[in-house]
Amino acid sequence: MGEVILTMKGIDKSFPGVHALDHVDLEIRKGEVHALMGENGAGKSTLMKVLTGIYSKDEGTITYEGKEVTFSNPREAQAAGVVIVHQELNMMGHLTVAQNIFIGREIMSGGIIDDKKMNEEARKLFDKLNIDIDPTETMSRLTVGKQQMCEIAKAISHDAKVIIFDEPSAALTEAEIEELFKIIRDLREKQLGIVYISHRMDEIKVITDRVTVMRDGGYVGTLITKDCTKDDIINMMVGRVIYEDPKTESTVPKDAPVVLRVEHLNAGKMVKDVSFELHKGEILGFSGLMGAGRTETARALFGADPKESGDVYVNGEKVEIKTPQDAVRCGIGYLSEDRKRFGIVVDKTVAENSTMASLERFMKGIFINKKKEDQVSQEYVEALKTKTPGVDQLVVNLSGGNQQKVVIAKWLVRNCDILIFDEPTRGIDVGAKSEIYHLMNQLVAEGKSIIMISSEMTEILRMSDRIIVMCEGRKTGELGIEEATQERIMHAATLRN
Amino acid sequence: MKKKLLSVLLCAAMVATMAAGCGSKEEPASTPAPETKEETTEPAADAEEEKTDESQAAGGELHFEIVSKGFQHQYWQAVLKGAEQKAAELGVTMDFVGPNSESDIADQVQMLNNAVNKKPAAIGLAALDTKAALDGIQAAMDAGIPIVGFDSGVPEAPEGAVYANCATDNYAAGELAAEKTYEAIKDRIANASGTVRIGVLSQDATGESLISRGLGFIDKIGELIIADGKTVNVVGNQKFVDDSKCTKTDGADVEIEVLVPASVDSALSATDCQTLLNKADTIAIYGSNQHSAEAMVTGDENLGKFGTGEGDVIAVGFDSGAVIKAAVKDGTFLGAITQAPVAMGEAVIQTLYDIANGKTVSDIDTGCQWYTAENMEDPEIAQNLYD
Amino acid sequence: MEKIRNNAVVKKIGFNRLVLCGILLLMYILFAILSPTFLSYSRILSALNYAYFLGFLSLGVTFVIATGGIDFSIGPVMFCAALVSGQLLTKNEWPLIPCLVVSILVGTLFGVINGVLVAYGGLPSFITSMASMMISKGLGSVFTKTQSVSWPQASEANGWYRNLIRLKIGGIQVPTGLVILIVAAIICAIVLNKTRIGRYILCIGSNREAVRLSGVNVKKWEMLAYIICGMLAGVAAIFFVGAYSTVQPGLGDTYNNEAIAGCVMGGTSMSGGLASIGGTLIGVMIIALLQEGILAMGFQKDYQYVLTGVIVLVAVYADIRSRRRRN
Amino acid sequence: MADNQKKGNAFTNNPIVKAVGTQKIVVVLVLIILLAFFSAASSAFRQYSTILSIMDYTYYLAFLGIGVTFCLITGGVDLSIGTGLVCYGLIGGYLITHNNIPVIVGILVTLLVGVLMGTVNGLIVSLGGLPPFLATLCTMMIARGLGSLATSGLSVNWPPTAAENGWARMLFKIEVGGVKLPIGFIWVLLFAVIMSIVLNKTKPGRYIIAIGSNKEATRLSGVNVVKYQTLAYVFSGFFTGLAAIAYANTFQALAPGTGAGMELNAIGGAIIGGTSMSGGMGSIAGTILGVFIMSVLQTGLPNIGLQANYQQIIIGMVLILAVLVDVFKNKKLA
Repeated sequence: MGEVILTMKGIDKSFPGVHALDHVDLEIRKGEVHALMGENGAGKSTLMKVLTGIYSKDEGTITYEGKEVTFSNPREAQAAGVVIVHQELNMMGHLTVAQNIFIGREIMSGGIIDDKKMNEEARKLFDKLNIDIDPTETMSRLTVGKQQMCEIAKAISHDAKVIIFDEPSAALTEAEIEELFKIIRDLREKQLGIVYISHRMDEIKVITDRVTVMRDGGYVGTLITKDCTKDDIINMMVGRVIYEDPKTESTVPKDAPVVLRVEHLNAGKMVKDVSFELHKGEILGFSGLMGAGRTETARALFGADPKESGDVYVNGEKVEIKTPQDAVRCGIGYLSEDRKRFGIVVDKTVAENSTMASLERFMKGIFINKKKEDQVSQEYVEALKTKTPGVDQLVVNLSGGNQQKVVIAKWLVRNCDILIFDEPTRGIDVGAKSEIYHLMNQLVAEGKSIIMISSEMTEILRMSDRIIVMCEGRKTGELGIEEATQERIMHAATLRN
Repeated sequence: MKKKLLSVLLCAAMVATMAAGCGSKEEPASTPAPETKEETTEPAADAEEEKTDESQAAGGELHFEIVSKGFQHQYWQAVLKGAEQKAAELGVTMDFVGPNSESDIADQVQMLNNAVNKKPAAIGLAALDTKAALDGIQAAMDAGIPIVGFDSGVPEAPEGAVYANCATDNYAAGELAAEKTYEAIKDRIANASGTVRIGVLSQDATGESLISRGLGFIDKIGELIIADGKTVNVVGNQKFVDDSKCTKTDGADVEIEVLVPASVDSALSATDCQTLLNKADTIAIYGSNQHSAEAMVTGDENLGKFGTGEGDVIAVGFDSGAVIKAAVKDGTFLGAITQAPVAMGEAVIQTLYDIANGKTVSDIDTGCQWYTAENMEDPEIAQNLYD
Repeated sequence: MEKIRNNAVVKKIGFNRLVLCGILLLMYILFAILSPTFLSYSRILSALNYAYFLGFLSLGVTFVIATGGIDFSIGPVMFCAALVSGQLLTKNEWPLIPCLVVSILVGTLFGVINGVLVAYGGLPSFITSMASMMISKGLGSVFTKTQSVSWPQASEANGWYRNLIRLKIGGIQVPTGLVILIVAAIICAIVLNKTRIGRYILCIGSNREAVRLSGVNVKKWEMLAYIICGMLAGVAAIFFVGAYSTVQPGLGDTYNNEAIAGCVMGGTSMSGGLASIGGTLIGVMIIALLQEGILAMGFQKDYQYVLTGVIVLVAVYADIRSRRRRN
Repeated sequence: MADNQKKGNAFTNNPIVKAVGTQKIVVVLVLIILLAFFSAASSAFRQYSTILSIMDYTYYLAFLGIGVTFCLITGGVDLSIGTGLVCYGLIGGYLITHNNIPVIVGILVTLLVGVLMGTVNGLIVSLGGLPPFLATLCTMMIARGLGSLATSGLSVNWPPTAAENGWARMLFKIEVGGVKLPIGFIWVLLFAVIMSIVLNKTKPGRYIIAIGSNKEATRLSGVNVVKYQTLAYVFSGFFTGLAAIAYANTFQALAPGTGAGMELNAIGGAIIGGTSMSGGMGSIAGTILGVFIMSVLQTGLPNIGLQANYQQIIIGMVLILAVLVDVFKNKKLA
């Protein structure tokens, strides 16, 4: 570890209604890999966006190479040598790999872009990094993993002094992660400062030198990686111990009837021959890496995306699900991973959202029976302990956890017996999380059945009665909770053929 | 919320600035407050007020409202010029308005209503469509405001509303064009071995003056051809086919083809002209207004078939303007019909003035003339040709 | 300011709408000051003539805009409906009532075409409706053989439909059209706010995908919005000929813009999900008054095109700004 | 990886087809079929002058098409080009005929007004964040009004060939030994080549494609997206100005209050040529081909005896068809 190259001190940032960053400190040295950890919504990405000039800070100072700086846009940050590899892929699908890598700094010859030279340069870059990608290929044709590698290559090609990796491994396979680590170690050798954001504790131990932990927008502390244990980090991230121990055995009776059977489901590139069963009163966990095809499986099952083949049986009866309408008619409800886009109608009220899926029950002639609507919504607000001033409140004004409860209420009002929870606690604060867990347990106790897709290993191990693991669109493992361990799940999640 | 409010205020401010601009513009033009009596918005009072015609009570200065058909063609500029000259001469004021194009009937109706509401001494009207204007005409009658029709006049207007018309007889103008055309193609029709074709280009099939010009031409030329023992058929635009009076025969010696574009677009009309010229049997084309005649000039540029010589296609236009004048002069066009816009403008104002002074007036046919390369320099004709 | 805003009555009516009403009044006073002849009953009637058909167009397009779409075909469709039914009335001598029904049906037909293409075909609404604008122009023209059609006057046989617009009672012109327009607006407001159609239309405009994943047949409801819009364009046709008698083929596109302008001025958000029928109505009145005022001052109609364009730009910009601030 | 590349059939994998693009080949085939059909159906169509007619149409539509292609590639659209063409042509022409300025100055003014209006469009869209179709709809109305106001409602004729200042018309058509030559096509080709290079080989073009593909990513890559998005509309404005000059010098007369509808022909042509309504994809060559189809239709339909009103219906349907194909294509890609 060398001298300090970058210091962020007392960074403060507020968005309307949210105090996103509360006087956060961060220090990066040359030749170190610095992990930035925290729960979802802890403010890691926001902090990095402030650093690279995507957001402006309200308070605080950034010192880079001994001088105080404020980057007002990513371009300035890049020019100074601070680059970021984003969590969401940032590519122009219509352009080629080389064109993507050199976007914003094309190689010119006589006023004309020299694509040939750019292809050569890109190839050289890939050779250096030992990546096998054709620079002339159109970006959208690459797999997610390769696209991610292009992103990294692009960042490196910027002559960077500080590189920020925002959850780079989420979409990568084991082998690709190994490659990535090789690259990162290489960069560390070259005395670059590296910020590495990840949720994977194992990676943190393997690759990083120091860890800075954030919680709820605030700075918690910085540790030397090799001197601390996983538990230390977890404790700092969580603050209070609210994680209960993993479930040790299934609560589902052996003879519980099968409420949902899926056979040989195929849909697009991401769902290949997936079969599974769901029992009454069961929480079936779906684990896997990002891009493993879990959400796609759920959406195809729900009729949100077209499927090519596969049979679905609900309560033993074969059903034809082509649209979400069909699914809802069969008593299946889907809580999307992306609430704002697929779950709630944000600028409508709690009541309007709650009755969305079952409005025909609230009709009086051709008119909506507002009284009944409000009354039923109120019942569910109370039952789910949704924190809202009233059912007339616009959903946009609720917190993430309460929005999630409104979505759950929507399906409960509809009387759905099979619920698909896709990342139910993403973007929800820690306290609300356990409430949602509690709620899920309560639901299965009442005889509902739940499919839970989650990327958080602890969540999977804590909630599921049975776990299905997917990799690249295939089901690669099925484990009872009794036999499940992080390692076994991880192994299945990276099982490729 | 605040932004919304702001935006709305902004709109209001815009309206205000515009209105203010208008106010300052109008001031020097009209004498202050011609209306001395109190105005109310009470309907009952209003109805009563309409009965008493006090429009020229104060000051004694006369004000006329002229509702034309728009300014798209130079023709209307010439009418305006004539009207302005006369108004200055007589010491009266006038507002000369017109819709954006000759198809905007609803706009013209609004303008007429508006003119009536201004309570002028009299109104000059060139109705795009009489039926659409009937309400306004009725309102003018109720308010005791005399109307004088011009250009194509106000045909079929209710009894007593229109005091006089200063109009071109468009049907007769069409007939004149037909006579002159026929003179040039008579021999060719007589000697033709197969079917020959006469094209008619009309800007639209909705305006009454254009319909009259077209029909006058078709009817007359049909009549002349039949008189010489040949048969005629009319094809193309349904309106003209249905309304033309000449006897139609299938597979006739002479086919009259009428084309109307989908919108007022020179490109479309030029294409229509080319379509006609591309047919080997076409011997003459008639364009019934400035737009169509100009499109003929443009359309012919690719083919060069117009002319007055042997084997050339005879071209006959309507109205003037630099393009058409040049075409007539260099012999591309056999000739064209011109109306007398300046005289018409003058006549309208004169008639309005006479009515306001209690004189009896009668219809004036402002007439039309046939002009060719030879006679277009004659002062009598030249005064009616404009650029 | 806040105090006024939180007043119960103000809240009930809506602050924006009150402001709009104020502007309407202000404009009227302004025009009255600048043009002394403006203060007459017949002027109001004349402005209302313009407001009727525009009002129906605007009401209809409000539904489409509420879904987050747009319909650029309403003006030409209105003309097409008036042409087809007018042709049947005057040339084929159909009785009046069936002709009025035909007018509404023609409008509805185009609504169905737009709705199917947008909701089921997944086409962008603006380009689809522009294409159907061309088709409706052509169709009206083909049906009437490119002629204009004049509907009968009040005094003629079959002329009673004009009483829908104004009725002469004891020498006074009563603007019955205004009554009908307001009744129609109330019905529209009920449909938009109190029924399933309206609920789903608004929610689709807000977040189409979330509604679809709730098991709602979004395509059906989205299509319905276009059908309502087309139907009201058919009704607008009746009110257009009631005021102006004559329709001619190949026109009508300028009315699209004015109808949409009325809508966005009234507070309907172009990005969908937020619509106000009352606001639309006032917006339309403002446009109608503006048009009357511009004519009264002896300006060319062109000023109105420019002004309407600027008004829409400003209104949409304000909407976007307020949305951006909220998120 | 095996599925690294999407598999195509034998036809689409043919190197020539790949290089030119499937859609363009289909368009060329359609074009040939159309020409063959019209030639067979109408003897009048089989004449040299038909080529001239088609070219007359192609000039202004091609310029409009080239400009609007840039807007479409950014994922936007420019609806103001139709009335804009008339507006700019009116202003330039009015100055020439009424204020007696030299024609070259009139041409420059026309282009300048176009660029100005394009800049306004671009800024409203890029800075104001308004949906492009709405913003340009407003400017479409504004242009319509302005054109009319600038000439006080008068229609304008650009100088005829015979006039001493009628040289501008010879830019598009000259007579050599009694044969009229559509030399305007040279200009179209020239600008098409230049803009093709701009689109594919220069930074502005590259960034315009990138913006249409993923605006946020482009922004995060440090590209000044406001500038380049605006530029697309400036291009559109400039080419509308060129189109105005082409129109005025082939058809001479411009009438205020007209022009609405031309944009649909141009946009339709661009989409037929393979430019996507959803952005990120498009080619100038495709647009030129697509525009060709439009002008062949416009010239051919009257020749087979179809009245103008039917033409409108057909063009409307062609437009819907083109967009349907585009939507279908994008679905397949996704």
